[in-house]
Amino acid sequence: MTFLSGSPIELGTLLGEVAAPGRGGIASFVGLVRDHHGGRKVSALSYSAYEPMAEEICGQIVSEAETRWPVRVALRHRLGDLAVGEVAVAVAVGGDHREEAFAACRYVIEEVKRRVPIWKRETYVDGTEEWVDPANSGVGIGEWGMGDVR
Amino acid sequence: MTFLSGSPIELGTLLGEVAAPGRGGIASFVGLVRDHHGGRKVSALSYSAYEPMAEEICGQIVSEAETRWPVRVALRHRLGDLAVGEVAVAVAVGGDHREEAFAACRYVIEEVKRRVPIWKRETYVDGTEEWVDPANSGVGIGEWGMGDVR
Amino acid sequence: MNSMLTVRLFARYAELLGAPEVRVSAEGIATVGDLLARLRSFPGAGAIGPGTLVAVNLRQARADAPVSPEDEIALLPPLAGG
Amino acid sequence: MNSMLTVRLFARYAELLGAPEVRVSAEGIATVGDLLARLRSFPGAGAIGPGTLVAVNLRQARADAPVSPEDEIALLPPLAGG
Repeated sequence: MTFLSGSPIELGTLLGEVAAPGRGGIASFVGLVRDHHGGRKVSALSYSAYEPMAEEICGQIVSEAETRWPVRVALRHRLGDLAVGEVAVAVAVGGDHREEAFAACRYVIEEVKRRVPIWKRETYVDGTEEWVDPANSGVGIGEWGMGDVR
Repeated sequence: MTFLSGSPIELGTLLGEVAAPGRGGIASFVGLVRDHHGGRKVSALSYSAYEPMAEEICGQIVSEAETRWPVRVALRHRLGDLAVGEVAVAVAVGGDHREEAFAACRYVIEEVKRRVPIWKRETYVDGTEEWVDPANSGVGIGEWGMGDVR
Repeated sequence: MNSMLTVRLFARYAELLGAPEVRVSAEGIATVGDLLARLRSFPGAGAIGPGTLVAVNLRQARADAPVSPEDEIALLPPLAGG
Repeated sequence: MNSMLTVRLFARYAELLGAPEVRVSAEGIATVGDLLARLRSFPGAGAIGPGTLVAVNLRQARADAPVSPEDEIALLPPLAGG
């Protein structure tokens, strides 16, 4: 697996992948497991994926960003059981100009959330569990599929 | 010194300062010493500062970002002699929403470059040295002083 | 010969249908839309709503995209990565 | 009594004027603009251009801001942090 990871993600590893003597800056983003969601207290969560497709789509998103901007992108998404505070997803983008690095970093994280087949099951402190549907959290996936369709 | 650092900057330290169980994401930026500038090959550089004022302005910028967005900001700028590839400046912004974290991160790095009294002396591979003037690099500081003036 | 389509299921849908994949007769199913209509008639599959995504050979497919027994087909609940 | 203003110098300006600070008679100097005009008359100070920044008590000051011997005054070349 290139983009999916069953073990903890270290942002430092991604920084090393995109740093180079000619690149002046690295913009990065890490998404962390929060202790609350939709007003409920979260104790843990588990990510699962349609792995071959998730790898494929992650690769496409990275290629799109590296084509659109003169940058180098590293991306990792965690799978399996995560505790509150752990890194769920990390993106690092190295470039010569910070504007481009920031723009590409934003693009990658937005597209990952929109297009990569990954699901999240949350466990709450009261012991209940639930599959998370971003549409029910006001995030919306209405526009999914306007881009990369068959 | 809070924001200025005479020793190498570790982004991981800054991430730790802004992470919290309630914050869903951390946007960050690291500026690295490049091996070239204005068409010349850089071998090393040295940062110096008007230290009390630089600390003061860094503190103001962090406060401004934390007032404007619901985020927590960590900021560090290196002083002294740096080799190519070393971290010159690092910003980490933890927030509940990634839009706000990215916006605040951009704000802080732009304002640091615009307002903090720090200077850079570059050494080139041919042995010459020069104070860097961003105005001569097409970056411009024309608008400096429109904000925080006495 | 009664050829079959194999449909992989994930997350909530695997739970709803009680299996990681289902096999469906290919008879009368030419497109993704036909397949979705058939799957919605299964017990427990009422929750396969209009927001459901179908992937054919690792790419998202529209309702009018063709499907055949050779394709790798997957039914994807609303995504929640990141 | 001939009171003096102390002006801290940094980076290129410290090099140009050959010292980390200079002392200037306060006579005839009421504002930052007056001070800049006086400093530009010093040997080697021709490069103190229109983009020069002056800080008074750790804050950037406009040309019409007052200066007095009690103030911490600094002459800042174009900034190059980050």
